[in-house]
Amino acid sequence: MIDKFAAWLRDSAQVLHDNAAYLTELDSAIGDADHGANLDRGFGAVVAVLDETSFGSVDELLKKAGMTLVSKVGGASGPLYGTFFLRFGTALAGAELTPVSIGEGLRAGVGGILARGKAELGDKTMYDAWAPALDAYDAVVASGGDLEAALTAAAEAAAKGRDATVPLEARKGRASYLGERSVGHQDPGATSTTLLLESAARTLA
Amino acid sequence: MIDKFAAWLRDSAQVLHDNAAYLTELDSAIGDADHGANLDRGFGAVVAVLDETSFGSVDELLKKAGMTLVSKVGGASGPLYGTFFLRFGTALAGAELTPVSIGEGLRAGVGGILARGKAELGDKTMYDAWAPALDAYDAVVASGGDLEAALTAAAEAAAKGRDATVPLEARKGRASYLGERSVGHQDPGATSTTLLLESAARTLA
Amino acid sequence: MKKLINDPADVVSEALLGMAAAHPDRLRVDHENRIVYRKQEPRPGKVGLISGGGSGHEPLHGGFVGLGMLDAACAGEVFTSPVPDQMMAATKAVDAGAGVLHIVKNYTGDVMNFEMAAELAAADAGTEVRSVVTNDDVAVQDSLYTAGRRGVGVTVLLEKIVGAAAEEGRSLAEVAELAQRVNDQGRSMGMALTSCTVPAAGKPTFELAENEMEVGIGIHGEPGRQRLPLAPAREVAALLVDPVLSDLPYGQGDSVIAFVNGMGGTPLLELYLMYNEVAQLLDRAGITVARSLVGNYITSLEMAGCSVTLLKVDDELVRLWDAPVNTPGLRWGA
Amino acid sequence: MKKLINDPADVVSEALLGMAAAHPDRLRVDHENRIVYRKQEPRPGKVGLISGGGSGHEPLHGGFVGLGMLDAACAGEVFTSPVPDQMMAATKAVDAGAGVLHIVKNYTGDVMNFEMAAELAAADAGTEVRSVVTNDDVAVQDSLYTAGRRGVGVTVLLEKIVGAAAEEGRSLAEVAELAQRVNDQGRSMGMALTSCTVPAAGKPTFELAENEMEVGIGIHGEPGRQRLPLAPAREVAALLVDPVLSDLPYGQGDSVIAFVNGMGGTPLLELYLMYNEVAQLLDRAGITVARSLVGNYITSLEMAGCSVTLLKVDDELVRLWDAPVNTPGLRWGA
Ligand SMILES: Nc1ncnc2c1ncn2[C@@H]1O[C@H](COP(=O)(O)OP(=O)(O)O)[C@@H](O)[C@H]1O
Ligand SMILES: Nc1ncnc2c1ncn2[C@@H]1O[C@H](COP(=O)(O)OP(=O)(O)O)[C@@H](O)[C@H]1O
Ligand SMILES: [Mg+2]
Ligand SMILES: [Mg+2]
Ligand SMILES: [Mg+2]
Ligand SMILES: [Mg+2]
Repeated sequence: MIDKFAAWLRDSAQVLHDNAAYLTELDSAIGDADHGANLDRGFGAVVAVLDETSFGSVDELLKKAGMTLVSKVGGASGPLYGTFFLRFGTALAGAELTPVSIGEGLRAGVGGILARGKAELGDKTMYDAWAPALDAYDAVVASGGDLEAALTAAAEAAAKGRDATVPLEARKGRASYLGERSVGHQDPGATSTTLLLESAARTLA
Repeated sequence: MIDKFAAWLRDSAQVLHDNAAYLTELDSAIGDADHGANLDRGFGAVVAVLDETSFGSVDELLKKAGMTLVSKVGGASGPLYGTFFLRFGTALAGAELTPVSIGEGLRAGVGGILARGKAELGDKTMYDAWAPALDAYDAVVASGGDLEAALTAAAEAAAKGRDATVPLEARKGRASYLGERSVGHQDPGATSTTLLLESAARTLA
Repeated sequence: MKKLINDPADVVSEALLGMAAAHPDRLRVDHENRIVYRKQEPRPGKVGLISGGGSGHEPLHGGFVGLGMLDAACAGEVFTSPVPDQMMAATKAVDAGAGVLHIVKNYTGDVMNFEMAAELAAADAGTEVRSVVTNDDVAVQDSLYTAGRRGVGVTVLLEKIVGAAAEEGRSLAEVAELAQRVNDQGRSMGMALTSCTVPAAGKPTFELAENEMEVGIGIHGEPGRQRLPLAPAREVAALLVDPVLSDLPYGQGDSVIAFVNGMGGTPLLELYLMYNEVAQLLDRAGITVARSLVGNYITSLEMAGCSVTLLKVDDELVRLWDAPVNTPGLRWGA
Repeated sequence: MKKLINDPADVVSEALLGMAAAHPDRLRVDHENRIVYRKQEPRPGKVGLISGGGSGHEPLHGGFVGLGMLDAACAGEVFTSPVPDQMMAATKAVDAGAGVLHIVKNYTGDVMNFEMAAELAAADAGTEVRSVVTNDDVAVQDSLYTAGRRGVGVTVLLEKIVGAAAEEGRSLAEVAELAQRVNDQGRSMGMALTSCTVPAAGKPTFELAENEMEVGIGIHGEPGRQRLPLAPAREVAALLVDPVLSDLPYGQGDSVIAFVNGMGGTPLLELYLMYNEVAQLLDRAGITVARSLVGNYITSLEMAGCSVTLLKVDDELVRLWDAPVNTPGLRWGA
């Protein structure tokens, strides 16, 4: 399973690299034009760590990824994604890796995003992608679906949540400074969250 | 005759005002984009003086115009045109106003430009318009022509001198800093000199 | 993109090399952690002052390190807040036994990264850390449900005034209380004539037509609250001063420090011209200018535009403002 | 044209109003004659130092009026030298019995207007006037038959160093001799990424494509000697430093003041990055940097770009450089 998690992080790094200009473009409209560069730098550093270190457990791997993001990204997305992976890893420590435990881990990670960012649903942040994704994931698992099905459902729900950020007026993050002018633009963080979950659906199951 | 000289200065002011953007455009290419604004400001001030003061003699009028230009224009063209009118006026003091004395006055004025600016023929300055203009003027007067004919010939010669500045490499003034890149551009000062002489041909005779 | 840079990825680290080379007598730079320190070790018993934020706002913050101002500044990537490791390292290094104040501009990223650093520093070294979060930008509506107002121009004035208080040997509690008071008494508003270009992005963050301006901008190239037709300086000054004055806490008879700040691409000639307009508006409002500051102090790369900051002051704040300061960006009396 | 101005015709006078309002403790402005004076009357027996030139180069010259630098500065229209009346009035006002030095940048207009003023002042009030004409720009070929080299960055360093010497009470002959020596030992070279826009002209003086730069520019938006493809900072630094070093009078083992100047629209971040490149080139050439200066000191409105000035110094020049100075644009030790 470690290999799959490592593959997820590597695939995410590639996808974020390929989409860096797009994410920065989205961040130009309602932010400060760095979201793509931030994540590219951070996940690039995660890949470098993966190249150098071998990990004994998934939780170690995720915690290290989280610490690396905290140390390398900065901005809003650094502490948010960093905390996500730290708490995701912490929640998995000692646990058997099942669709349920992974779901609990994801929820713990998103709990970290909430604790740090204090966003609510509809604030036009990455949480607007995470929240429906978690619910969709849990629903699939509850009805007996496997990890791949759960992650696929999560990614699809995230994409819907991402699209739903477009008409919102931002209340958190840098886009909130724009007030009404933030309406009509897609949130960069919700977009990168969707990319991460799409990558998970491809690589983790 | 005072009225004619005043009319010349007023007409020049109008012509320079109308051509200010053009002169500045020429000065943009090989200078600092202010020749039109400089002369417009200076001759505008001369007109204001004419409106306020009545003069007892042409030499007083010209000296006052020169002093006004010196005080209001700045840059290279301020001292040059200012000195021109100062010396032109000084040369006419006490003299009867004839085509010959006016020619001597013009030459004295241009002597002032040379004394201040130390330009030589072909340096790509206003002197390249003045020098042929003086010669053409004198030639017409020597062959018995009247003031109007002399000034018309002077203006035509100035225009030729102005056009001849285009292929020159500047050696004086701001254009000289460009070296070879000054080639192919018409000198702004030679252009304004031509405008002044064309105005004289229209108003002074 | 037209910039005097090599690789966009190296802009911040190479600029820090330049700062270190240009100020060897006064500054020491930890290039690995991207921290600008005073050359001299912290004086025992002095409260340490650190700040930091994204790069691209120079001289803020690194240019305000030195006697009478900051002890250290952490430089993030362009417009990206620094990471907790940097603030932690700086906090430990400048702790001279009296604790450390973090001066944080109110942006989600800055606040979160500084918060993590403070938690870690407290746990790790037992350093007492207090924070002040500046939020003086009246362009942003304040509300419990939003990220609140941005920290902008007041940050500069606060670093100076609080720096002087720390130099006097005041306690962390006193310094933090003063910092909060300065923040609460200051308000700012900014505008842009042009966008800036983040080096890694390679193109302008927003596009503005020849006859447009953005009013209510931040310092990260965020678009403003409003796009308006270009207006004369006189009207621009009113657009900036009026919302500042109508917000708390200025009134007839008050004294202020009046600060006209350039966003980086506006020449000093225009900033002085703007200061003339601002001074006239203040005069008409019955407000006394105790001190003024005109220039490029908290910038947005090459953005053209300006901001106006007013800080209500009493004799004590003026005295602290006047105290000696010796930094690359602000210097007097030393 | 995007500028923080009202009527283009009023830019200079309104900016002077702003300067006067912003620095009431230190400066006095004669608005009619457009002269910036020190607040205090000249000290009897001190040589008076005046300079001036077109506006648009701020803080040069008005921002360099004050203790340890100029006694007065005459402001012309944007990029247009002031007129003799201004220099005459300033000369008379700052003559404290020891004579007056005119610091003139070598441009035909500046030289002629200052010359006329010196002639008039000498005739009129009997004031002894000496002049130094700065001509440090190596972009321009020097020759007996041309207008010669332009005065650029050295002017700033000269005003500081000679200002300190005048403050020490040296005679006019000594001060003039020192000024000449400083000029002779300094060289500069500049480049632009963008043009500037003269307010009265309303559009950029020259057009540059996204991938072009001008090398060997002056400070009045004059186009440069060469248009080259945009290059990384490292190559730009070499394009500026090499011609300076290959000109007289620098050599291995020499000490210099290294001055990286912004043209007005280039952020400090980039100027520090450029300084890093310049410092490395000097290091490789075996030249010691005794002092450095990085920032916007002699500008061309909002032009993006920079210039490099090197001034060869000995212990005396360094001591005069370090002496206290208190002006809006340059301040230390006071
Ligand atoms: N308080 C918050 N809670 C959750 N997500 C947030 C919050 N603030 C910002 N974000 C997310 O962070 C994204 C911006 O990240 P990034 O551009 O890297 O940081 P910064 O805004 O500091 O430049 C936003 O698009 C949004 O999704
Ligand atoms: N030494 C000189 N002798 C004669 N004319 C000169 C000299 N230097 C400059 N000029 C003239 O002055 C004109 C420029 O005037 P202007 O633009 O008003 O002044 P500046 O060059 O100071 O901006 C040039 O086009 C040239 O004709
Ligand atoms: Mg961002
Ligand atoms: Mg000109
Ligand atoms: Mg950011
Ligand atoms: Mg000029």
